[in-house]
Amino acid sequence: MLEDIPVLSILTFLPLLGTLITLLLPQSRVRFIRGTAIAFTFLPLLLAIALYVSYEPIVGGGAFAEKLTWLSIPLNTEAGLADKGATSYRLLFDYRMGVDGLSLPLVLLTGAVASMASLASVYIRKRWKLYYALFLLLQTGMYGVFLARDLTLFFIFFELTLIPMFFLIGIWGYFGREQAANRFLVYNGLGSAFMLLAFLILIATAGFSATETASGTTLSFSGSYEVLLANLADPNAAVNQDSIMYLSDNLKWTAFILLVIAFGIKLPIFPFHTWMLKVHAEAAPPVVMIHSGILLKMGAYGLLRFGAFLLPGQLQSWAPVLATLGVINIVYGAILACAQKEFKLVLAYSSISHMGIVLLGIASLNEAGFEGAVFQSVSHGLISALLFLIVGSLHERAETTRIDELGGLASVVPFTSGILLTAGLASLGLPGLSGFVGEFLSFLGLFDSYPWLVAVGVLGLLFAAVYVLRSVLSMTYGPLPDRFAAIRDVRFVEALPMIALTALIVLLGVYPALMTDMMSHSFDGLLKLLQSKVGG
Amino acid sequence: MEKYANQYVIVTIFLVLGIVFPIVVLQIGKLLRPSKPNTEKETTYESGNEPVGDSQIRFNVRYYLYALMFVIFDVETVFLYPWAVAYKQLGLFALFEMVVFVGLLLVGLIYAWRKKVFQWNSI
Amino acid sequence: MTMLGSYLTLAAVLFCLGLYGVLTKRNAIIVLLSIELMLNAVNLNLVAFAKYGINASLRGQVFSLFTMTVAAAEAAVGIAVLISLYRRRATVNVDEYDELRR
Amino acid sequence: MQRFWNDPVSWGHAGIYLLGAIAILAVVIVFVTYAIYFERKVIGWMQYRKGPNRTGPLGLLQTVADVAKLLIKEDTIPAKADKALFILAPALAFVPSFLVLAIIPYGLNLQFADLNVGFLYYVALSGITTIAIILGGWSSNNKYALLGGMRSAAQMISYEVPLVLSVVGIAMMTESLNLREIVIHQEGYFWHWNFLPQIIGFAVFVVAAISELNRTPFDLPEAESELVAGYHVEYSGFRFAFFMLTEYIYVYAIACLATILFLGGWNPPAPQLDFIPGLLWFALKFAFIVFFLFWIRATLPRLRVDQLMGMAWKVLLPLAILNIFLTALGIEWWGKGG
Amino acid sequence: MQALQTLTWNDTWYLAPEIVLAAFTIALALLDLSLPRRIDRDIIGWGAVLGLVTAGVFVGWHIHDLGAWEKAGESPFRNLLDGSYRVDDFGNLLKLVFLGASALIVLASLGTVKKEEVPIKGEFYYLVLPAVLGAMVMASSGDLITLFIGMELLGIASYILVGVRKSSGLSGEAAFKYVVTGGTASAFVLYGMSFLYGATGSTRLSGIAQSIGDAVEGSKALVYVAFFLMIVGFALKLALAPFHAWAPDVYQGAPTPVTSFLGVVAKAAAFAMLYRLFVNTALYAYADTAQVREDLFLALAVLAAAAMIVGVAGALRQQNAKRLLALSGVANAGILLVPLTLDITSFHSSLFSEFIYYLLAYVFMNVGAFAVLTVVSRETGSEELSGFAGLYHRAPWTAAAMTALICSLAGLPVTGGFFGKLFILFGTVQTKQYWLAAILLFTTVVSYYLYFSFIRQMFMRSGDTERQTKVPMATGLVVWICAIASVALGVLPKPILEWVDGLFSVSLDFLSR
Repeated sequence: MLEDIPVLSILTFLPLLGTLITLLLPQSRVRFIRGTAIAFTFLPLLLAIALYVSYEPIVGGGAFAEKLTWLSIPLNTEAGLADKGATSYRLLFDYRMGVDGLSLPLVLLTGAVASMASLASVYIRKRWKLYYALFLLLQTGMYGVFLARDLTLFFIFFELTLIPMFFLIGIWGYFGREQAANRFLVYNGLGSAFMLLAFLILIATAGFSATETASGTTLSFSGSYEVLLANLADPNAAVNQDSIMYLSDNLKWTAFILLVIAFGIKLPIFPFHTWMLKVHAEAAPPVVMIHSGILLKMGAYGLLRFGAFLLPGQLQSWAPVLATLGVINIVYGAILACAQKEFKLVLAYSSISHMGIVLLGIASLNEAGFEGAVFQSVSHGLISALLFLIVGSLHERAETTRIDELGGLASVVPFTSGILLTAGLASLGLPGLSGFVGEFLSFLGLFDSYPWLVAVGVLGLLFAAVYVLRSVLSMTYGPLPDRFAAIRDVRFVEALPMIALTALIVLLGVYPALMTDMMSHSFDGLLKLLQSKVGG
Repeated sequence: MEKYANQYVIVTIFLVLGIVFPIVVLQIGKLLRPSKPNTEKETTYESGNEPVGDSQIRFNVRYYLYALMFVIFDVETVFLYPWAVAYKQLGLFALFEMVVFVGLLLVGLIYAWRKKVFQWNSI
Repeated sequence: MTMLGSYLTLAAVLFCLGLYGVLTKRNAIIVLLSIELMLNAVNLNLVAFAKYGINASLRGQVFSLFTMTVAAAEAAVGIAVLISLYRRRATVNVDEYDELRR
Repeated sequence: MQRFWNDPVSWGHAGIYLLGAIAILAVVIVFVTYAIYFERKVIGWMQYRKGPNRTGPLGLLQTVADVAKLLIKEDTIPAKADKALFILAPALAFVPSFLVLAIIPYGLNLQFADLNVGFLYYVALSGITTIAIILGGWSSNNKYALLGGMRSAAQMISYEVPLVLSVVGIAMMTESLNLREIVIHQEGYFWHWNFLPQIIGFAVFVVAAISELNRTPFDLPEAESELVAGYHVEYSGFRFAFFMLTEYIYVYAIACLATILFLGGWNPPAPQLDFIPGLLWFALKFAFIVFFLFWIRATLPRLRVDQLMGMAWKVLLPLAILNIFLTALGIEWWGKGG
Repeated sequence: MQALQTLTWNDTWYLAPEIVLAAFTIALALLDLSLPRRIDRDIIGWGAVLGLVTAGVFVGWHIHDLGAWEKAGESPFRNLLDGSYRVDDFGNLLKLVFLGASALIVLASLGTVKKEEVPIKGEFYYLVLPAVLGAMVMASSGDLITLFIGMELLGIASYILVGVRKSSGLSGEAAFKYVVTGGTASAFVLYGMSFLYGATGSTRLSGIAQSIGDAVEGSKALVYVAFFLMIVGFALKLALAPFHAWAPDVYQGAPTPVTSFLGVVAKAAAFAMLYRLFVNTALYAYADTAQVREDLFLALAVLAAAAMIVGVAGALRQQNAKRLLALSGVANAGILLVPLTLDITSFHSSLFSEFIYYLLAYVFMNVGAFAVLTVVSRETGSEELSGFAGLYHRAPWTAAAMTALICSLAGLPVTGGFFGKLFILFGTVQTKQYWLAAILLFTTVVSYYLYFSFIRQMFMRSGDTERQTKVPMATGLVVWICAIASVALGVLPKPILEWVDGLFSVSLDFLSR
């Protein structure tokens, strides 16, 4: 049933419709606006679940793929294409959407986290209309990023997340919100610039194709993912140096490094992480839920999608470097997390640490590693969303989230404390919760490739136990400062997302096959390529 | 070619003579005339009054405006003369073109007129 | 061709003098005059090329007529602007035209 | 001089030219001397008085005596004056006035330099005198002089525009700016002379020319009643004489020019009369113009300064432009031949 | 010596847009002079808009005719006056841009230009027309002399426009600075032209194109000197770094609509002239000239890069919105210059499409942004960035439109600015000018910070007043036209590019005689 309708486009553009409707509603009808926004957040989630149900790993995403020629830009033909027998010479930007085992988990994650964040938006106190409009717009961008199958389209969606996020951080954040928004913008803009350059290099070389039609030969440059994939994997292309398709090794390297930097900033990889701390500390809780829960994962996704799939050779050569960076992330994040007094910053550094694990998974170059990377992304997305939901809830009541100021919360807000403890345990990777599975798969994968790195990496996990337990326990137990005595436990509207997220974490922890099953086969092609490279 | 060379030789001779003549005459005059300067003689003449202040004052901006007008219309003739000399070969369309050209300048004249550039209301 | 060379040299010297004037002189009127000097250098160039250049033709002279005209118009506007500015500032020293720099 | 034109340049020729130039200088000086005399006589006659009649027979030596007086008069330079410019100004005024004489054709074969751009040459050089007058006014450091100089400059540049434009019609009819060719073009009966077909141009030319000369009724720059003597208040002795000399040389030049441009130059009023030498015809017409200038001076009162400037821009300039287009239409109407 | 080819009655049809503009200028000037003082001069403004639109209609007509001729197998251009004026698609397309942009600017200024600010409003309106006329002449000249005349017509008219706020010392100062730099730039361009004439013996672009090969063989130095002098001149005109120092001053001092005119039309016209001079002279046609061409284009590329970097870097520190936009204009001029510097190879010859598309986007975003600026500065009396503070509360719709314009300026998808930059980038990558692409991208990212400072002010700060901002009808219309066009160019760039590609061709418009 889903095959017959452009389900991916509907999924992507439903929130945009929501934005438009929200904008048309009168400013005073807050409840109405909020209801619309929540509805248009949940609808895509339902669609995503339906997609998940009807997704068959063997078939892959082919069933849902959508293809439409969006822009077919004519290029001037006069300067000498006549000898190539071309009748038409164009630059194609297709509208191509597709889903596979790599993107589907992230789409689901997006749906889940965005829905919960929409519920958690009760913390927003001003300018609801604009807030919800932007919030919905952001979702379109995020779905688009995970579903786009054209380089330009991907880039457009990627940038589309930038603008609403800038507003969301800059308007509704805490005191340092503007600075945080600026940093977010410039760093991510820089990343997208690197990405665009890499994309253009790929399009202008490997994107070249000639198609015979009835009216003659059409020469075209295309940003289509499939075309690129085919051209780059074509061994003949590399041999024939005269061909326009020929991508010299130098260019490949340039493109790959550009991509690593681009997605490394988003992920973030160690030296590029500063902007993300600021955002975590200064943005409003629902915004951080989205940011930490989904946006960071776009880095991992992009690295896998474009770095690994399109340029496997370069990935292979660079795997040790990536793995080392991953370990540095883990250890650096964990150590600094131990030293933080602000709970939001603890979480921020722990995110850096966890993203290191993703990087390790990618660098391991085997199925377990790749799956681990994706699984870790999803799991961390859920966990950090939950944690920031709690942060929001606490901040609402105690007006601080500093560890040294809080204490003994278990006695006044037992429900929140319980959830906090669970989330903390999930974060440090307790078996039975989702965090464990991701870490386990990643390390398992890496063990095959670089066993000695695993040893260092696991050391980082020990730190995780230290900082999680230190902060969570000192907040929930111990003496309760007097001024917090009067605070009340969560309302229903807050409890609902907390419970839902916790349930998901537990579910994935005990039944990881929910996710790993759909990922199988998605990496087949890539692995085959990698093996042939290793063999040859 | 020779003709032109001769013309300019003549003009040059006139120039030289024009410069030499005043010099010579003034030198002769110097020999003839008395020279007994005193401060009375050398004061600036203001109809017998004691001169007040400096005379090299800034003068009315109006003079500049006339200078500007002059520049515009004098330059117009740069185009008028070649046109006039060649007019018989150019034909009626050239007349039309010149009407347009001069018309544009006349607009300028009318502009200046309306903006009271030509109204002289002080020294 | 030595004739051409000397004309071009003279023009270059004039042009550089004009440029020097534009860049260094403080009196606004001298700045405007320097621009005229540069344009006159161009005229000299054009006329020299029209006479001694390859394909010697009247084009260069015609060009220089246009240059003169336009230079006059430009000078007229320049002076007009300067007059209006002088009314406000009572100075022609370009160093004092600095209200815009902040 | 014509017969030397096509010879190669040589020192010998240059010597001949020099002699010619000195001759013309002498002629002009004599002209100026007696023009002044003539002017005083004419005005005196018109005002029922005698004019100069003591020095020499009929007062003929009056001007000579004046000049001699100027020559031996003490030459004071005001202490506050800008000396260099003060000394330069009279000479600068004189040089171009003399230079314009180089191109005037007195007869078919009596001309020094024959330039293709004859009229433009005249206009260009006479413009330099304006600078000299401003210089004189400015360097004297005298309020009257400055005002006179500025007025003079404004007046001269204002009237230069109609003056130049009034001749365009002739250029269109003749297809040349060469003064000789302009005269040759007017051959035939007197109604072939330009003053009839170019009657508007002629009128504009005469008015503008009088004004260019700074003569009454346009002598605002040296208006005795307002500015004492205008730009040359501070000049005395022979420096003053040079300003006067310049003014009268321009009278001479303008009279020649009017003759050439509008009155057919050396052409007789009817071809039958060509047994009388062209030079004589030229002299007659020239003398008439000079007389006319003096006549005007004696008759008309001085204009007010605002009327003066208004006249140039609001009356003469439109008229001159009108004349151009009437000429163009006339040429279209009566054919290219005429 | 060729026979003299004079203008004929026939040619007036091809010159119709120019003639219309000239006629409207005269008519409006006379109208302005004859109307009594008390009548509001907005009527002159409407007249100017009408004139611009009429001229635009004629240009459109010509485009249509040229297209019909091309179909019929005739050459799709007309040479007037022995090739010194040329009606072709290159010129026509640019003319449309000039006319459209000017019409928008005049429209936006109707109602916002106050009498106290510009005491001679009528003049302000009708002086735009000759300036545009100059720009049009520049776009369609085939001769150095005509090019120069066009340049000066535009230049002189804009000197006056800059100084039209007679009561303001700032305006006068800006005008004087503009006169001096403009005059110097003209002198440089002319000096270069004189050498080009000397080297090739012709002032016709076609004549130059024929003999430039020999000229390079004969005296390479002369050709180099010619082109480099012209490059310096144009760099000054276009305010490319390091010759940009005058731009912020002049832009700040000029009345805002004029600033917008200078930023858009004057710049575009200079580019048109650059194309005529550098591409029409057929440096491509000879093997001898390859070296010269490479050197020249490298020099231009370096200038473009410098302009992008310096423009953005300089703008970062600005607190005055006009100066900021001026410096952003410097950076944008650098971007617009990039396509010109790209080689024409067998895979890349769409330099003009890239140029004109970004130009179009630039027109809309710049005119729109300046229109918003006039509204804001009229309300708050300040041209500082802080004047935008809280605009979202005062005029939410205007703020929204401004956001779209800002996105286009910053080059964020999906706007015209984004696609414009994307095409230019693609061109650079196709011709393997990676360094240029990298600089373009890098400066674009830094400029995010710059342009988002408007957004920060509008949405994240609160202004002094909560009073609703009044947006005059005409200005509001322009703002919205620009905002919508900016977005539309991003969503559907195809029709325009197809159209341009169908009309324009390198060989017919630039290289054939």
